[in-house]
Formats: sequence, C-alpha cells, structure tokens
Amino acid sequence: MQLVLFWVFAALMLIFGAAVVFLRNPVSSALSLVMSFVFLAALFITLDAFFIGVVQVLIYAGAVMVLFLFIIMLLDLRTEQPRRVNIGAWIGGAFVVFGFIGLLGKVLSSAVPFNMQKPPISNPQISDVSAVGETLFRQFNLPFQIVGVLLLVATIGVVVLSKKELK
Amino acid sequence: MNAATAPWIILFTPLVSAALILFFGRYSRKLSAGLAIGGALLACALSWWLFFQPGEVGPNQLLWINVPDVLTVPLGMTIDPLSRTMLVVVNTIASLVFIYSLGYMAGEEGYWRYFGGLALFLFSMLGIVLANNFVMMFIFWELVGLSSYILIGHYYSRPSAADACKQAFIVNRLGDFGFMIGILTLWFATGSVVFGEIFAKVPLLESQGHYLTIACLLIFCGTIGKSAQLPLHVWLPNSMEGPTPVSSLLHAATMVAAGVYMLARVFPLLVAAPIARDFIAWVGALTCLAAGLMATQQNDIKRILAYSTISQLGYMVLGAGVAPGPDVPMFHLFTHAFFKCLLFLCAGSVIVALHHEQDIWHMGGLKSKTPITFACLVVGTLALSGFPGFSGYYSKDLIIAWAVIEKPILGWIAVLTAGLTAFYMFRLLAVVFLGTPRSDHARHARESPAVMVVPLILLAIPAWVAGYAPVEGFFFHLKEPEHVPEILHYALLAMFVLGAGLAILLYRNPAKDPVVIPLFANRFYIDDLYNWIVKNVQDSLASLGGWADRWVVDLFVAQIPSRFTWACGYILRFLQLGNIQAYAFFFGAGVVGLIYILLA
Amino acid sequence: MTPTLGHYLAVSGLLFFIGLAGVILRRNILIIFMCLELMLNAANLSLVAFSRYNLTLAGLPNYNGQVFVFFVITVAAAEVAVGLAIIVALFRAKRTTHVEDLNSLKF
Amino acid sequence: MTSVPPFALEICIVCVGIFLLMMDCFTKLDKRSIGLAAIAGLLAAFVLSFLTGPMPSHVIPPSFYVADAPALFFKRFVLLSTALTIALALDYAPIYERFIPSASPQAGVGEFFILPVFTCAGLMWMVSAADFVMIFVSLELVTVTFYVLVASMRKNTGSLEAGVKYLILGALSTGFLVYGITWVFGITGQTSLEGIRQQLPLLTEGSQAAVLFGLGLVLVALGFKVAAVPFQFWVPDVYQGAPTPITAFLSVASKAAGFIVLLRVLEPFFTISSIERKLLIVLTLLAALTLVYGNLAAMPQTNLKRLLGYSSIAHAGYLLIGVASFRGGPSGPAIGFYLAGYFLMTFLAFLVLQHVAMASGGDDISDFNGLGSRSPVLALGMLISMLSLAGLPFTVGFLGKFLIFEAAMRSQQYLLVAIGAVTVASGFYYYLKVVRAMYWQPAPDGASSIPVPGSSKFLIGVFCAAIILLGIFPQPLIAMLN
Amino acid sequence: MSPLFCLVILPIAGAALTVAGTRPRDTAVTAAALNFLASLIIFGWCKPDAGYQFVSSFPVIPSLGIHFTLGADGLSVAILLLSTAVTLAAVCIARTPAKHSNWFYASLLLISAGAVGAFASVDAFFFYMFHELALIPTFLLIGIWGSGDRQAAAWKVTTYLALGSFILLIGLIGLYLSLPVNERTFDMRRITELAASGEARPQGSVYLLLILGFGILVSLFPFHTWAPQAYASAPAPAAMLHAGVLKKFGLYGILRLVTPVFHPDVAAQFNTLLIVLVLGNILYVGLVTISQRKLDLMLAYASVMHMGYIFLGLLSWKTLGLAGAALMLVAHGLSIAALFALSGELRERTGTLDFGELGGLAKAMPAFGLLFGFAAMSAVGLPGFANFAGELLIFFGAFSAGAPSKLGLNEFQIATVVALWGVVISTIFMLRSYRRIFMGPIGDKWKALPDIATVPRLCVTGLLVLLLIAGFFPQAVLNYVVPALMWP
Repeated sequence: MQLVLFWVFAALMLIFGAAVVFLRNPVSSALSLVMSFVFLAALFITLDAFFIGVVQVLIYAGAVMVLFLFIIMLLDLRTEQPRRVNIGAWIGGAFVVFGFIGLLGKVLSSAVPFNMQKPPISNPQISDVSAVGETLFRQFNLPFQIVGVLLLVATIGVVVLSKKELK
Repeated sequence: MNAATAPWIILFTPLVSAALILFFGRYSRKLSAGLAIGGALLACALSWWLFFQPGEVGPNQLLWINVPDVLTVPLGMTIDPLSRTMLVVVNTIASLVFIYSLGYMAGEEGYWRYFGGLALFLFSMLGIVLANNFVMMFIFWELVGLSSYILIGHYYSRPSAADACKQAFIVNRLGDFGFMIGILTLWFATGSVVFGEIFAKVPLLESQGHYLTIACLLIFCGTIGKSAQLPLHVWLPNSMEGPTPVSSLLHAATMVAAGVYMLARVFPLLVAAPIARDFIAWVGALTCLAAGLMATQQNDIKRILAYSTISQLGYMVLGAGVAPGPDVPMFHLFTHAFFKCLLFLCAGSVIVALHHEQDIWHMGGLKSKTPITFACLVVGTLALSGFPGFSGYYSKDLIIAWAVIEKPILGWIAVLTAGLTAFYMFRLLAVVFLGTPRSDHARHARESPAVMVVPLILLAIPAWVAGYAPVEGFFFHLKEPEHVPEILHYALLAMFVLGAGLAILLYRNPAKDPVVIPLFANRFYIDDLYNWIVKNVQDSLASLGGWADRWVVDLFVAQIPSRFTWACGYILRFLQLGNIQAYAFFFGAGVVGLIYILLA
Repeated sequence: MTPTLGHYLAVSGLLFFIGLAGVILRRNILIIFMCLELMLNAANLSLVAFSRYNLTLAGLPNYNGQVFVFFVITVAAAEVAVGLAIIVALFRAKRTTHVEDLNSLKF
Repeated sequence: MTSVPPFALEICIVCVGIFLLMMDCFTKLDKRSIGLAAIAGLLAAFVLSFLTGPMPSHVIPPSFYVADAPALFFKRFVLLSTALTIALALDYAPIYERFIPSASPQAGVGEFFILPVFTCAGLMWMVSAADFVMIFVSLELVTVTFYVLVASMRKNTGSLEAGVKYLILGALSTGFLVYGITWVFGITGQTSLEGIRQQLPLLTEGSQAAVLFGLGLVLVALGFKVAAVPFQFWVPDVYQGAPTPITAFLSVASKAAGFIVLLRVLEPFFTISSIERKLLIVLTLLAALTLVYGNLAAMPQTNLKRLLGYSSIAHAGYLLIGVASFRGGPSGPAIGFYLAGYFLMTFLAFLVLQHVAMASGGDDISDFNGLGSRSPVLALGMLISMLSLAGLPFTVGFLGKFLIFEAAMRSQQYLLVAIGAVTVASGFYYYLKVVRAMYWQPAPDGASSIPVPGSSKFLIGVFCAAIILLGIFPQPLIAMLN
Repeated sequence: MSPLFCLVILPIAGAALTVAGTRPRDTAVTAAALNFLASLIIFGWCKPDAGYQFVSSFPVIPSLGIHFTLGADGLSVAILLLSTAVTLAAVCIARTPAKHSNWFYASLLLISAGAVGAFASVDAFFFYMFHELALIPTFLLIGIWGSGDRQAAAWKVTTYLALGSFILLIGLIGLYLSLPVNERTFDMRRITELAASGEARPQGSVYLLLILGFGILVSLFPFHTWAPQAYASAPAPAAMLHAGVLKKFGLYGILRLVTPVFHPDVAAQFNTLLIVLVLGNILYVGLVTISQRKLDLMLAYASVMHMGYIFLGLLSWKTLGLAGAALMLVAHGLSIAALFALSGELRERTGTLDFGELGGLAKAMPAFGLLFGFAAMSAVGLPGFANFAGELLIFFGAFSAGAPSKLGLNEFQIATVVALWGVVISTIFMLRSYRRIFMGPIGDKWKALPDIATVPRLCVTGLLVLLLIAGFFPQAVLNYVVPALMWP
C-alpha cells in the first residue's frame, strides 16, 4: 500500500516537476511547480514528517507560489516564443544531467543501506511538531536567530530593489 | 742599486714614461718625445751596466697571484746571459729608433700616442725578456701585441692601417690561444709555471709519452703567431701600415723576435721533445722559403723587407729546431736585429725623402741623391744576404750549417733561400737606387735630416761587425758544428752571386717588373684564403648564429612560451561567454567532473 | 512492502536533475528560478528520507534533518523574495527576463 | 579583567545594524553620518574583539560555534574589511546615488551602508561555524545580502546583470550545497563537523563513496564562494558589474570566509586516508585549473575591474595550493597570512581604482594612462598594490606566496609549484600592465589632475605602509595566526 | 647596528627622498657618493680572513628560521665596493630626463639598493628579496626612459627575470627543506655548516633548480635572450647597474649557496649538461656577438658571453676557479659598466650606435676613443686589467677540474680549450667594433662632435683605474676573496 502511494506521489511529483521545465507558459510552469510541491509534501507525509509536509504546503504552495504568480502577472509574461533550439545547450544539459544520474546511480548502488526498509519508529506517539520544535529551539537556536537576521535582510533587500522610488 | 733591483728599474721605467705620456703627453710634443727617449736611454744604460755585472742573480720575484697550494704566479726576473744579451739588444736598438722617430715623425699628429705606444712597447718587450715564468711571459706577450696594435694603427684614419692593426692583434691572439693551452698543460703536469721549476721536472714530463711534445708544440703556437711563421705570417706584411720606425723596431728587430727568444728560453723543454723540434724546424724552413719567394715579387719597399723579416725569422726558428743550443738562433736574432733595423730605417729615410712614397716602381736613381742612405742600405743588404765579412754571413751560415748536418733537406732549403734573399734584396737595391728616377718625387729627393741619418750610421756599424768573432764571443758561447760539408760554403757563395747577379741584371733599369709570377706576388693566395674563411666561414656562421638567436633560441625560450601563454589566456577568456546558461552548464560539468574524480 | 530509502533517494535525485536540466535549458529567468526551487526541494526530500530511515539511538527519526529542511525552506523563501525583486528590477530596467539579453558583461 | 564572550561580537554587529536601520528610518541625518556610524560601530567591535575571553560552552555548544584563534583572526579581518568597504562606499555614494531611482537626495543610500554590516555579521558567523546548518545559514545570509548589494544600482544595467548572474549561479551553488549536506548528513547522521569526524572512521566503503559524493557537492558550493575554477564563472562578470566597494568586499571578505569554511569542512575528512587521497587529487586539480585559468585569462584583459576579477581567481588558485598542501603540516597560517595580505593589496587597488574611475568615468586600464603625473599619490598606491599582487619582495604579497609555496614544497606538491612558477610570471605581465599605463603612457589630452580627499590619502598611506611593513616584518601577523 | 645597514639604507633613503620631491640629481649623487665612501671604509675595515663581520641580526619569521641578518666577509665587501662604485658612476653619468626625473633617479638608487642589500645579506631569504627589489625599477627605467623597442624589452626582461627568480625561490625553499627539520634556517652560514658536516644533503633536483634560477638571472645559454634586448634598450646608467652589478647576484649566489653546499658528486651529475650550456654562452653567443651591427647590442651580447667564463669557473668546483670567478665578477662588473657608460654617451652624441653610420670618431673625440679603447681592451681580457687575472684563474681552475679521463682530456679541459677560443672571439668582435666606430675615415657629420665631457670622463676613468689596480695587484682582491671561498 505504502509502496503504491509512494509511486503515485513520486510519479506525479516528477511529472509536474518535468512540466515546470518543459511547459512554455510561465503560468503553467508555476502551477506545475505548485503541484509538484504538493506531491512532495505528500511524500514527506509518507515519511512521517507531518510538520514539514504542512510547512511545505503552506510556505511553498501558499506563499512562494503566489509570489511567483504575482510577479508573472506583474511583468505580464507571455508564453515563451519558441526561439531557435539551442542544440548546444541541449547536448550540454543532457551530458551534465546524465553524467550526474550515472554518478548518483553509482553511489546508490554501491552504498549498502539504500535497500533498507523503513524502520519502525519506537514511539509513534511523540508529535513530530514538538520534536522538531524542541530540536530547533534548543539545539539549533543560533542558526534560527541567524535566519531571523537573514529574513530581515531579505526584507530590506526587497524594498531596496523593488520600490519604484526610494524615499 | 744592485743587480737585483736594476731589472725592475729597467722594466718599469718605460711604463712610467708611458703613463706620464698618457696623462701629460697631449700638452707638449717635446715632453712626449723627451719622456719616451729618456726612459729608453735610462733603460739602455742600465742594461749595459747590468750586462757587465758578473754572476748569477738569485731569486728575485714578487708574488703576483698566490692561491696557496694551488697556483703561484710570481712576477720575477731572470737574469742570465740570454736575457742580458737580449736586454742590451732591445734597449740599444730601441733607443736609436726612438731618436730616429724624432725626425721621422716630425710634423705628424698623434705624437703622444706614438711615443706612448713606443714606451709601452718597450715595457712589454722588456717584460718578455725578463720574465721568469710562463704567465708573466704571456702577460707581456699580450701587451706587446697591444702596443703593436696601437702603433700599427697609428694612422687609424687610413682604412688599411685600421684593418692591419686589427688583424695583427687577432692573429697574435690566435697564436696565444695555443700558447695558453700549452702553459696550462705544462702547469697541469708540473704544478708550476716558473721556468726553472718546470725544467727541473723535465724527466717527469718525458716519462709521460707524447705529453711534452704536445705541450711544446702548443707553446710553439705562440712563436708562430708572434714571429709570423707559417701559417700565421699574414699580419706582418700588413703591419707595415704603421710608421716606418715602428716597423723597424717592432716588426723587424725586436718584437717579432720575441717568439724566437721564447724558444730559446724554453730550450731545455725542446731538447727533451725531439718530435716537437722536428716540427719546429720544418715550420721554420718552410716559412723561410715561402717568405723568400713571396718577397721576390713585392713592390712596396717595406713589404719586401717585411717578407724578408719573415724569412729571417724562419731561419731563426729553424735554428731553434736544429741547433744544439739556444745561442745559435739567438746569434742570428742578434745580428738580424741590427741589420734589419738598419734596412728599415734606410727604407724610412727613402720614404721620407720621397714624401711617403713606398712603391719601389716610383723610385729609382736615388744613389746620388741620398748617398748615406744608399751606403747604409748596401751594408744592410750585404749583411742580410750573408755576404762574407758582414754579420749575417756568420749567424746565418751557422744555422744553415747546423741544419745541413741535422736535417739535410731543411738545410738545402735554407741554402736555396739564401739565394732568394740575395735576389730580392738586390732587386730592391737596383730598382730603388740604380737606374733613372721613375717619378717626380724621386727626381727631387734629398737626403734625410741628421737626426735620422745618424742612427743609420750608428746601426750600420753593428750591422757590419756584429758577427765578428770578438763581438760574438762577447755575447754568445757558440758551438761550431763539426763535419760541415765543404761544399756548403761554396754553395752559399754561389747562391749569393747567382741571386745578386740575376737581380742586378734584371732590374738595372726597367720601367716595370720584368718578371711576373702571380703565385708569389699574391703570396701563395694565403691572405685570400684567410679572407675567404673570415668572410664565408666565420661571418656566415656569425650571421647564422645571429639569425638563430633571434629566430630559434629566442623563439623557443621566449617568444613561443610567452605567445603561447598569451594565446591560451586569450582563448580561455572566451569561456567567459557572458551567458548564464553557459555558466550553468560549465558549472554542472565541473560538478560532474569533480564528483567523478572523487568517486573514481 | 514499504518503499526503501533507495527509492526516496532515487526519486529525489531525479527531481534534482530535472531542476538542474531546467536551469541549463530554460531561458526565462523566472523559470530558471523555479527550477532552482525544485533542486532545493529535491534535497529536502532526501533529507527527510534520511532522517526517517536513519533513526537515532532512541528509535526516533533524526529530527536534525527535519530542522535542516525547515531552514532550507526558510532560506529558500528569503532567496525567492530577493531573487524576484531583482528580476522585477531587471524587467523594469531592460524589459526582459531572458538570459540571452544579459550579455553585456563577458570575456 | 572582564572579558566578553566571542559570540557577543556578532550580537553587537547585528545590534549596530538594527540601530543604523532605525537611524536611517527615523532621523533626517545626512546619510554619510550613517556610514560613519557604521564604521565606528565596526571599529568598536574590532576593538572589542581584543577583549574576548574563552567561549562559555553552556550557551552555544562548541559543535556549532568555535572561537579559536583563526576564527577570531578572521572575525577581525571581516570587521576591518567591512569598515573599509563602507569607507569606500562613502566615497562612492555620489555615483551610487546616480544609479538608484531616488525621489529625494540621498534616498536609498543608507541601505548601501547598512547592508554590509549585516553581511559582516553573516561572515563572522561563517568563520565560526562548525556545523553544516550553521555554515548553510550564515553563508546564505552573506549570499543574500550580496545579491542585494550587487544588484542595488538598479539604473545601471551592468549592476543588474551582475546581480542576476550572481543570483542564479549563487542559488545553483546553494542547491548543490544543500544536496551535498544532505548526503553527508544522511550517511553520518550528523551535521556538526565534530560529529562527522567521529563517524567517518566507522563508515563502510560504500558509504564512504556516498559521503564523498556529498562532500564533493559541498566543495562545489565552497569553490563557488572562493572562485575556484570551474565554478568561477560569475566572478569576472559580477566584479565588473557590481558597485566598486561591493566588488572589493566580495573579493576580500567573502573569499576569506569561504576559505576558512573550506578548511574547516575539509579538516575532518583529511583524517581518513582513503578520502584524503582522493581529496588531494581533487584539490590539486582545482588549484591547478584555477591558477592557470585565472592568470592566463587575465592577461588579455583591458578593464581593470574585470582584470581584478581574474586576479581574484588567480589568487584563489594560490590559496588553493595552500589548501591542497595539507600533507606537510597545517597550512592554515599560510592561507591566513596570504588572505591578510590579499586584503590589504586588493582594497588598496579598489580604493585607487574607485577614485580614478570617478574622475575619468571608466575603469579601463587605459583610464590610468599618465596617472603617475596626474596624481602621484594614487599612482604610488596603485603601484604598490600591483607589485604586491604580483608578489614582489618587500611586500606582503610576496611573503604570502612564499609561505604558500613553502607549504606546498613541504607537502611535495611539485606540480602545483611548477604551475605556480609559470603563472607568477604571467601575473607579472598583467599587473605591470597597470604600472605601464600609469608611468609609461602619457596622460590623455585634457586630463587634469585627480583630487584625492584627505581621508583617502590617509588610507592609501596606511595601506602602503602596512603592505611594506608586513612584507618586511610579518611576525606580528604570523604570531596572531598560530 | 651593523655599518652595513647604513650601506643598505642610504640608497633606499635617497630613493625615498627623490620620490618625495627633493632635487633628484643632487640627492641621488649625494647618496651614491656617501655610499661609495661608506663601502670604502667598510672595505678597509674588513678583515678578510675573519669570516663574516659586522653581523647584526633581527628575527623576522623565527619560526621559519628567517632573520634579517646583515654581514660581510672579504668576498662581500669586494662586491659591495664594486656595486657602490658602479652606482656612483652610473648616477653621475645619468642625464636627467625631462619626464619623471625623480622616479628616474629613485629607480637607479633602488637597483643599487637591491644589489647592495643582496650582497650584504647573510640570510638567503633576504638575499633573494633584495635582488627582486631591483626588478621594478628596471622595468620602469627601460620602459619609460629606454630607447628602441623599449616596451618589448621591458616586458621581456621583467617577466623573464620574474620567472627566473621564482624558480630560484623554489630552489631556495627546496634547499631549506633539505635541512634537518629542527635546524631549518635561511642563514647562509648555518646552511654551509650543516652541509659541511653532512647533516644536510640537498639533492640534485635542488641543485638544478638553483643553478637554473641563478642561471636565468645571469643569462646562461639558452636563457640569455632577455639580456641583449634589455641592455640595448635600457638607458646607459640602468644598463651599467644591471649588467655591472645586479647580474652578479646570480654568480654571487652560486658562490654562496651552491658551491659550498652541494657535494661535488651531486654537482658532477650535471656537469656535462652545464658545460654544454656554458660553451653555448662562450662559443655560440660569441659568434652571435660577432654578427651584431650595433654597439649596444654587441656589448650586451658580449656581457652575456663573458658570463660563460664565470660560470665555467664556478662549475670547476675548485678554489682556483671560484677565486677566478669572483675576481672576474668584479672585473666584468667594472668593465661592462664602463663600456655601457661610453656607449650611452655615444648614443647621446650621435643618436645612433649603428656601425654602418659611425666611423673615425677618434679623430673628433680622441679622449673618448682612448677611454673606449681601454674599456674594450679590458673586456677582451688584456693583461693589466683585472679581467685577465680573472680569466687566467678560471682557466687554470677549470683545466684542473673534473675527474681524470681516459681520453686524455676530460670535459672540463675540453671546455677550457674551447673557452680559450672564446678569448679570440671576443678579441674579434671588440676590435671590429673599435675599428668601425673609432677608426677609418671620419664622416662629415661627425667632424664637429665635442669630446667626452668632464663628468663622464672622470666616471669612466675611475672605473678603469679600479680595473687597473685590481689587474696589477690581483692578489689584493684575492686576499679578500679567497678566504671566503675556503669553506670548512
């Protein structure tokens, strides 16, 4: 059952992911991206990472994608005109991607634990939200603070970069 | 002053004169001449004084270079009969020539240069005479070359003089090349450069096969260059571009004889190397003959004498090759110095009388116009031709006699050359002094001033009498050869009569040379061969080298690497396409490559 | 049957490569940016899979990995914000979002 | 004597940043005073850094944050370079202002002074980071601020283009970094470097390969940061397009932080001989490529800013020689010294470049023609900077190279030494091109002398003196690094 | 504080002052003159057989064994005297250029400072550093005030020398690393001691690196092509300083860091190769010199050629050869400086150095011709000049070097014979040039040339007098030099 679900979600995620790359219309790409992320969130949930799954949907599908769409609308981007196919880019891209796949395949096949079945969690009652929270606020407190600064900087940056007329 | 310090004063007086002339001579002609002549006279007086000091003079040296245990080069004096005699000869003749120069050079520019050069020459020549070791001798050997260069190039504005002085120096250096190797080989075997110490090790050297022979031959190279032996004789005739007194002093009487003096100095080595001596004798005899042949067809009065000098030097070298002791060639050197100097000064007198005309075919009939010069020239000619009773007769016949005994072929070559000598000298005499004048200058010639004539007369006396037994006994201890074939004396006399008669007959009064032998006139084409080699071999090689330095060496060690680097950079920068996708691709490719290597 | 760790990693790897391919192939900066998000999320999937499969000694998932995912998402969001701002500024200045129009700086 | 905990420095800097933001927002002060305040704050923190005590371990676990001597050294390094960046920016402000769409004079300039302060905080965290999460987060803080700074001259298409290029490639490298960290974490179960060090010896061969895969990706990301070939492509373009002070900042502080992180990350992996062997190959290759590419491609350049970009790659190459020379003993001090020297000479170069560019309107090498007579001070500064970059003795650049090559010889990295020798010679060529322009070439017609403010003269003097003094008496700096 | 410090600091201070804006020529001449005086005093003060004197040391990087150590023994003071003398002559002879005159004099002084500092250093690291100090002044001098194809020449010499000295640096590091770990130092005294006691055994590769590095700096064939171009283009004082003084750095370095340090067997492996290169210098470059048609190029090639002799002396590994090399090093410095000074003067006067255009100049400029003749004769190696004594010792040293060979002559002896032929070659080109420039009929346009002015005349005379003194009394120099070569 889990395997079936996994395959379904994974396949859809990859298909939508591929769609991002192959669709010409930016809006379709953006929407495919959302869909891909939704199925990614589903995969997270199959891995018992409920909190991350939820966050994924909230942040990506909810915030980031809206942002993307806003920008697409704002810039009034049309369907990309099919320019001449850049054969070099395609060959190069294929070379890089397949090279990479080969390497990853090698790692996957050579490394032992990859055929490992999912081990049962010793105490399924523990809420992963609280566990993640514990880890985040206790152990990873400093990075958390830094991320705060990062967000502040990003905010300033966005203002600096996109305000029409700085006052 | 004692016998130990005198040679130092003799040696350095001319140097001091030269230095003073260099600094102050420009301001006064009299000062230049005075300094040079004064120095020469002082040296002359001292050498006569030294000549009469009896006995051996002990170690008498300074250390010039001293690297302990490895090399010691002293500046030391050898005072022995050989050097005493030579000192006297050199200084006496030099003094006379210096004085003669006063007249000859009157009115010439570069007075200080001339007298400075003469003083420097005297210094160098005395250094050779006095040296007690090879390196010191080599030093002065080279300095003699320098002074010769300066003096030959006195009329440097004349291209021929400028070329001649250059050639003289370079050819001498060629000889020195071998000389230096010879010194090195001797030092390598004996660990010393001092004559006495090397002679003491002759037995050791003899035991090493041909080592000594080779060393002697290399040393002999110095003589070949300095004494203008075949095949390095070419510079001497050209050196006649210098003022005539220079030719007489350097290129006839003293400097060129240095090579013979050196052979005499190293005689103990030569004695131990018979093969080398044979070679030396052969070179001497061949030079003697060849130069005599060349002399018969020359038209420049000084060149005739120059070839005659070469020929006589050949005799001396032959003497060094065949005689049992160094005194035999030295005796000829001694007499030759006087009569050849005399001849040159006579020639100079003629040249001055004819307003610097040197072609004998523009002369003629001078007998009555310059009688003293004519008389002196006759004395010189007879001495040179070996006419009995004149000095040359004694010294030359001695060498020929030894040669006939030791190496009959060479001996008879020498006899033949004696005839040639008579021929070309009488040719000169006849063309210049007999017959009728062939040019205006010759018609209006007058005898030279006293300052020139007096030295002529003074030199004529030793030229005549220097060979007489008392004089000879005073300076030398000669060993007369035994078992000389009777026929030799008659042969020599016959050769003289034949040569002189033929010359008078042929040249009594022709307008131009009745005998034309291009081979002799062109000096066996040896000069042309050298010119060809210099032009086509050396200069072509040099041009090739110059080309290669730029287009091969520089190309490979500088141009190509730098251009290649630059080109690589130029190409590499085009990877920076400016296109994000390209960058992303390169980035990805880099990642793949990096991981691939990591996992490999 | 449950999916193994290998499955997850392979899928995540594929997603990563899809993203990478998009970056190399697409010309629209916005899309390239989306593809970059794909790559980040692919990494996230691996992270979560690793954290789930390599339990801690206590038998719980390794929450460090999930926390890292959290950070990645946050940082990605910030990056998207700034990136989109730059793209907007670019569009305002040059009226284009095509990478090929950005080639004044080269060689 | 009371001492402050090391982490207080970053807190301090963030506070300064926030304070400056408030100042910018709520006061009508001249914006220059913001810049001056920022410099004051940074210098105060710099002074404070000499009062730091040992790290109290109960606040932040040492597996996250280390405050050892190199970390402290680089914190100071970063603080000073940020202060200098802002000093440069103060001079650059008039140009900057022209290229931002501002409604009122000086609007938007404040952020130009404030953002580097936050970058500085990120860099300081970066040099102390001992955990992949820390590394990731602090590195992103730095990168994101740089995106903004590089692209901030919005009316200048060059700046925007540079910003976009930096953004896309930076994000791409972030993707690789995350993916790489994922794998390292996945195999070892650890994010802290200390934890990874403990786990590494326990790995099977297969999982070692997986760790290497991850490590390789992390290397890629760090290679991007330090401009190692083939991840350097952004460098020339971004350097050329970005505002000059930011270029200087990028080339100095960002690179330095990248290198210390690189050293920290690699260090645990060197303990495993099989991994070490492979890393050696990869690092050697990276160093060789970087040296060759940076030096050679710099030779035909005509734009000085771009040239300095390539030069930055070239210097990354020399630094990578140091990184690859770990076998003969620690090469960290050599790298640290080199970076310190690089800091001095690069800032000096940009300082002069900025003045010349502002006066002549371009930053081509030909704009330096006749500088020797137009402004002897600037020319002297540039001369010393170029000589030091080229590695001439009696400059700090030479000693840096010497130490690096000494380390390389000690580690028997003969290939790199050989390549280094050749590239040093080519380095002479392109650095001297600038010298040639300044002294050989005549000034263009009508070029007037360039006025230099007193503060810049002072800075040039200080830098020249420091370059030469440290080139003769490097001991204080070396002592600080050991 | 060592008195040598003042020797090093004077030209640097002078340079700083000229750049700062004092009257450049006066400052430079004063600094050079003071320095010459100082070195004279030090020369008199030095006790030749007492090893290094005036030593003062300041730790620079103690952890790496680098100290700023100044010190001098007989060899150093002799070369220091050469350097300051040539500097004084060069600065005096220089003509103040219109452009950047302060930089011009500062560059000259900096070259001198580099050379002096190198020769006064006991620490190999600073020895190296000081030499490099001169690189950029050379670049500027040739590039700004040079003649002919100055730009190409400046680039070439700079990159070439940069490369060469970098190879040298690597060699030095290799030498340093070949010392025992806890004894690593750049102190030349200590390195020599360690090598003598057998504790340090530097390898052939290090030897090759050092020889190659030093060799490039002294224009060893085939790495000589930078030199002719550079010297031909450089302004006369720069050529004097570079060819006369700075180039001696490489040879001095070999005397200090190679011959006392490496075991003869290590060196012997490369003898054949190096001898071939040296003969390339003497024979091949000699031939190339003959083919030159311009005085400056000819002199430049001649100086390259003469490096071959010195190298031969060094390779002989014999006290005699080394002493000869040291003597020749001083002599060549003086004579080539005099020659370049005169050729520079000639260029100033006539505007050309082409043999084809010149001729008979001795008529118009007798003193000039005389001085040139003297200098040319010294370069030819005529007795009386120190060059002769140097060459002589080199020949003796080389002839006795190497292992005995079955063929009768070993490679060194063959090399000596060939090198002696080089003497003939150098005679040919020197006399040819003298013939073409000063002899023969004088051209109309040269008839009014004024003779050499007083200052250059005095400068060149001074150099020649030094040459003559050393030539007449070579033992005076050898007394200084030889103890320094007698390493333990």
